[in-house]
Amino acid sequence: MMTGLEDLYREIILDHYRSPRNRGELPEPPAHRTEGFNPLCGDEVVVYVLVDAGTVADIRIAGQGCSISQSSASLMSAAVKGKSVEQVRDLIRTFKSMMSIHEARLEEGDGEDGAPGEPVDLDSLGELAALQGVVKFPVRIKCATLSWNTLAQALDELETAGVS
Amino acid sequence: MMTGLEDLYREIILDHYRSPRNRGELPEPPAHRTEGFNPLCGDEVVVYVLVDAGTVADIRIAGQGCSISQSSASLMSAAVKGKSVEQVRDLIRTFKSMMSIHEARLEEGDGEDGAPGEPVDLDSLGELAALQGVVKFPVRIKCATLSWNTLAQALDELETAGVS
Amino acid sequence: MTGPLDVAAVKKDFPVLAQQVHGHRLVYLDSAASSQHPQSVLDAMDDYYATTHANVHRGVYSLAEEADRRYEAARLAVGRFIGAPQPQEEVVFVKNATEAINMVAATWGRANLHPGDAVLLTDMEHHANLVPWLMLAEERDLELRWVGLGDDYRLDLDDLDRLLDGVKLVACTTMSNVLGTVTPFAAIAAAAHDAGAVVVADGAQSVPHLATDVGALGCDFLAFSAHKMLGPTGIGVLWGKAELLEAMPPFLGGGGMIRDVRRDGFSPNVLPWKFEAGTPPIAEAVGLAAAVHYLEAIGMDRVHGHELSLLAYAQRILAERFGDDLHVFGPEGTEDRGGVLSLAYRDVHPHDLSQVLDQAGVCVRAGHHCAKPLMRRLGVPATARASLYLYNEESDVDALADALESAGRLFG
Amino acid sequence: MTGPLDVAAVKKDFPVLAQQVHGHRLVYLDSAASSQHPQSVLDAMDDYYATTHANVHRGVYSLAEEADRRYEAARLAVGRFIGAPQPQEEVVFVKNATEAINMVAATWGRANLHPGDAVLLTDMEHHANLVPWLMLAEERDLELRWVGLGDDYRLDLDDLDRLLDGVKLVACTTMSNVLGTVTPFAAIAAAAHDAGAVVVADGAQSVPHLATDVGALGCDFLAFSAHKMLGPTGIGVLWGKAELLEAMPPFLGGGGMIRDVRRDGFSPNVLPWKFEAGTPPIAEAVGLAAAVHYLEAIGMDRVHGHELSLLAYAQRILAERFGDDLHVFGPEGTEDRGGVLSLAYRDVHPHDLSQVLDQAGVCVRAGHHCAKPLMRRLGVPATARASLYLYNEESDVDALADALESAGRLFG
Ligand SMILES: Cc1ncc(COP(=O)(O)O)c(C=O)c1O
Ligand SMILES: Cc1ncc(COP(=O)(O)O)c(C=O)c1O
Repeated sequence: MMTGLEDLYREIILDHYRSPRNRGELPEPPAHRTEGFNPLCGDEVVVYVLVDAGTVADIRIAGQGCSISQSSASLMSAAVKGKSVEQVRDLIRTFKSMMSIHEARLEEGDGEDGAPGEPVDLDSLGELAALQGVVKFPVRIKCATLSWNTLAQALDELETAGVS
Repeated sequence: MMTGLEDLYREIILDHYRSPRNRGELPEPPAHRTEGFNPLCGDEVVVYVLVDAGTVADIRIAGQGCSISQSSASLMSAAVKGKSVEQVRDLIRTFKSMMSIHEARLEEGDGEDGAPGEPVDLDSLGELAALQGVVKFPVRIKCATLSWNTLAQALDELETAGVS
Repeated sequence: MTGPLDVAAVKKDFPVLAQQVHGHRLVYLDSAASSQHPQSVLDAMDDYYATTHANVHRGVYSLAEEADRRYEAARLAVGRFIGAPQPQEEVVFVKNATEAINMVAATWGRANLHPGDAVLLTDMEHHANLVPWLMLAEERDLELRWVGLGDDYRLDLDDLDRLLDGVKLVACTTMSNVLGTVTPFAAIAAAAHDAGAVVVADGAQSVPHLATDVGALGCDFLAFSAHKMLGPTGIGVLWGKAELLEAMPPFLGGGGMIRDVRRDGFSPNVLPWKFEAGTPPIAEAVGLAAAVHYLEAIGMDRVHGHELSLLAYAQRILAERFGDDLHVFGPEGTEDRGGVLSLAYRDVHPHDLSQVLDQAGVCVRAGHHCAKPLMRRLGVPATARASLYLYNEESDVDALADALESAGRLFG
Repeated sequence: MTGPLDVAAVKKDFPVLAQQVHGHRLVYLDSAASSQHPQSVLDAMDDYYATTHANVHRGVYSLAEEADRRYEAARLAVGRFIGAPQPQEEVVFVKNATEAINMVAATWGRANLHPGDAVLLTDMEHHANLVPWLMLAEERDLELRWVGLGDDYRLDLDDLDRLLDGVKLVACTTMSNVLGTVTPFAAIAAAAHDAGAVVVADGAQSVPHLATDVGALGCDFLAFSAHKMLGPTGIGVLWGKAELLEAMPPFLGGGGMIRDVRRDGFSPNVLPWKFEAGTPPIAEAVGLAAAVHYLEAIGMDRVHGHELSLLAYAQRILAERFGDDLHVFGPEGTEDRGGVLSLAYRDVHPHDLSQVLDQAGVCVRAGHHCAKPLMRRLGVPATARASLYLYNEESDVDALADALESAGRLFG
C-alpha cells in the first residue's frame, strides 16, 4: 500500500466496505427511514431504524458511497444494534468528537498533526476506533460522519414524533 | 502653475469658468429643457435650447459642475448660438471625436501619449480647441462632454417631437 | 497593544507608498474608497496561487484539501475579527459589501417584507445601503422612512421612537463614508429590536478602522468589504445571525449551495455554503485573512487611536491655515468620529481640487461618494474627501494643506 | 500560431507545477474545476497592487485614473478574446460564471418570463445553469423542458423542434464539464432563435479551451469564469448583446450602477456599469487580462489541438492498460470533444480512487461535478474526472494510469 494511506484504509475498514453488515431495508412502519446526503460528493445513505421500548432493536443501511462512508455505516450498524437510544446517542457524540477537527487546527495547523477537539475515550469505541485515521484526511470526515448524522436525525425525528 | 496642469487649465478655460457665457434659463415652451448627469461625480447640467426655423436661436446653461464641465458648456453655448441644427450636430461630432480616446490607447498606452480616434480639424473648433488638453486626463473627458451630450439629447428629443 | 503606532515601520510594509507621482512622494488620502495593501497580503495570495490553488469544497486530493483549509481558516479569522459567535456558519463570503446588502434584501427582505411594511434608513447611507432597499420598496410597495441628519452632522434621533413604530427592518451605517460620523449604532439597534425590527449594519467604513464586535453592535447582519481593510478586491463579507441565515431562502443558485438537485427542484446546502454559489473568491479570502492578521498584530485600538490623533492634527492645521475658506462636512473634534474629512474649499469645485492636488502627489476623492441623497441634504453636488488610515502621518496632512494652497492660487 | 505546443516551456511558466506532493511531482488533472496560473498572471496582479491600486470609476487623481485604465483595458481584452462586437458595453464583470447566469435569470428572466412560459435546458447542465432556472421556475411557475442525452453522450436533438415550440429561453452549455462533449451550440441557437427564444450559453468549460466567437456561437448571453482559464478566482464574465442588456432592469443595487439616486428612487447608469454594483474585482480583471494575453500568445487553436492529441493518447493508453475495467463517460474519439475524462474504474468509488491517486501526486476530481441530474442519468453517484489543459503532457497520463493500477491493487 502507498505510504500514508494505511491510516485511512485500515484492514477492518476495507473488510466492512467489502462485506457491509446490516445492509438493506426494513419495513416502515414499524421502522423509521431517514435519508442523508453528502452534498459535496453525492454520497447518499438511507438509515432504517427500528426503535422498540427505548432500544434500537434493528437497523439497516442502504444507499451508495465510498469505502469510508460505507464502512463507517456498517461499523455503526453493528455498534448500535441492541443498544438503548440513550447509549446510542452517547456513542454518536463520542464518535463525532473523535471526528471533529479542532478549530485552532483548521486555522493554524499544517493539516497533519491535528488533535481532536476534546479527549475521546477510544476504548469505548471498540472497532470504530479504526476510523480515527480519517481525521488526517479532513475531506473524508464528512464521509465517515454521514451515516452517524443521519442516524442522529432519525432519532430526533422519532423523538419529535413521540416514539422514543 | 504646477507642471502638467497648464494643458488642462488653459487661460481661456479658466476665463469661461469664472465668467460663464449664456448662463441661466429660458422659458419653456418655446425653449426645450434637457438635463444631463455625470453619474461618476454628481455634476449636473441643464441645457435650455430654443430652436427656430432649423436654427439654434438661443441657448442657456444651468446646473453645477467643475471648471471643465462649466467652461465646456460655456464655450459650447457661445459656439452653437445662431448655427443651424445641422451645423451644431457637425460641431458636436467634431468635438466628441477630439475628446474620444482611441481604444488601442486605452488598452496599450501609458496614459500620456494617446492620440484621438480620428483626425480632427482643430481649426474648425475655434476657441473650443482649448479643451483638447483634457484628453490627457481621461477622467475629465466626461466633464468636458457632459453639456455636449446633453445638447445632442435635446436635439434628438426635439427631432422626435417633430420640432426640428 | 498600547503605545503609539510606528508609522514609519508600517509604511515600509506597503509597497505602493514608495511610488512617486508627478515627481512627488505618493500621499494616499483615499482609504475610505479603497485602502492599500501590505506586502504580507500580496505574499499570502501569491503563495496560495503558487503552492496550493485548487477549487474548494469538493476535492479529495491534498492540494484541494489545503485550498479548502486555507479558505475555511480565512472564515474563522474573519469571524474572530468581528466577534462572530459561530464563525463557521455565520460568515458568508461575497464579492463586496454591496452584494452583502443586496443579498439580505433579496432573501430576508423578499421572504419577510410585504406591501405596506416599513423600512427605516438614514440620510447618511451609501448607495450600497440605499439602492437595494429602493429596488425592494418598488417591487414590494414598501414604505421607506428616514432618520434625518442634524446640523452637527450626526443622526437626529429625536424622532426615533416614532420612526421605529411598526418598522420591520432598519438598515444603517456604522460610520458615514462622507462625514466620518460614527453612528450610535448599538442604541439604534436596541431600540429597533424593541420595536421588533431586524437590523442591518453597513460596516464598510467602521470594520476597517474600529474594533468590531457584532454582539456589542447588536446588529442582525453586518456587511463589509476586504478592499477597504488592507485586503484584496473581489471579496466582501456578510455576517448574519445563524438563526436568521438558516431561515432565509438562498440567494444565487449554482454549485456548492445545494444539497441535492433534481430536474424538478433542489434543496439547499447548510450554512454558510447555502449562500456561496459557484467558485468562491478563494485567493481573496486568503488575502483577507492576511489583512486581518496584519490589523490584529497592530491592534485595532491602536489603529483607531492613530487615526484620531491625525484627525485632530488635520482639523487644527486646516483651521489655522485656511480659516473660513475651508469647510469640513463632519462633526467637530474627534468624538464619534473616524478619519474622514470631506472638504469644501472656497468655491473651487472638488474635481478641480482633486486634480490640482494630484499634481502634488496628494490623492483625495472628489464626487458624491455614492451618497447623493446626503449630498443634496448638505446642499453640495460633491466634496473633496481626504481619508486617513494607519499608514498616514502628519506630513501627509501638511502635504494636503500645501496642495490646497496651490489650488487656491490657481482658482483664486 | 501553428506547430505543436512546447509543453516543457509552458510548464516552466506555472510555479505550482514545480510542487512535490507526497514525494511525487504534481500531476494536475483538475483544470475543469479550476486551472493553475502562469507567473505572468500573478505578476500582473502584484504589479497592480504594488503600483496603482485605487478604487475605479470615480477618481480624478493619477493612481485612480491608471486603475481605471487597466480595469477598462481588461474589459476590452476579454471582449476581443470572445469576439464581442461592442466590448466596452457588452462585457460585464461579475464574480463567477454562476453569478453571470443568475444575473440573466434575475433580470432578463424576471422581466420577460411569466407563468406558463417554457424554458429549455439540457440533461448535461452544471448546477450553475440549472438552479437559477429552477428557482425562477418556482417563483414564476415556468415550464421546464429538457434536451435529453443520447447513449453516445451527446445531446439528443431529434426532438428539438418540438421542444423549442413556444419556448422563451434556452440555456445550454457549450461543453459538458463531466463528459467533455462539445455541444452543437450554434445549431441549437439558430433553431432557438427561429423559435423566437433568447439563448444563454454556459461557456465556463469551452471559453478556456476553444477559440470563442460570440457571433459564431449565436448566443445572446455568454457566461464564464476566469479561474478556469488561467485567471484568478473572484471574477467571471457575463457577455450579453447590447440591446438586450440595455432593456434589462439592473441586478444588484449600489454604487457605480446608478445615474442618480433620490430618496424616492434611482435611475440606472449606462452599460456596462449598470450591472456592476459596488467596487468591482479590479485586480482580478487585471489578472484575467494577463491570462487572456497568455492564451492569445499561444493561440487557442494550438491549445485545443494539444488537448485533443493528449486526449487521444489517454483514450488509447487507458483502453490498452485497463480494457473493460475502466469506463469513460464521454464520446469516443476526439470529435466534438474537449479534454475531460470522467472515469469509472471497476467498482472503486471515485472518492477512494481520487484519494489513492493523490498519494502518487495525481490530482483528479471525485464527485458529482455539480451535475446531479446528469449523474442520475448516467446511473452513478459520482465519477473520478481527469481533465487536461495546456500544461499537461503524456507523462501525466502515464502517471494517471500507474496510479489507477495501484488503486486496483488496493481495492482488489
Ligand atoms: C459547465 C460549467 N458551468 C458553470 C460552472 C460554474 O463556474 P463557477 O463555479 O466559476 O461559477 C462550471 C464550473 O464549475 C462549469 O463547469
Ligand atoms: C459606507 C459604505 N457602504 C458600502 C460601501 C460599498 O462597498 P463596496 O463598493 O466594496 O461594495 C462603501 C464603499 O464604497 C461605503 O463607504
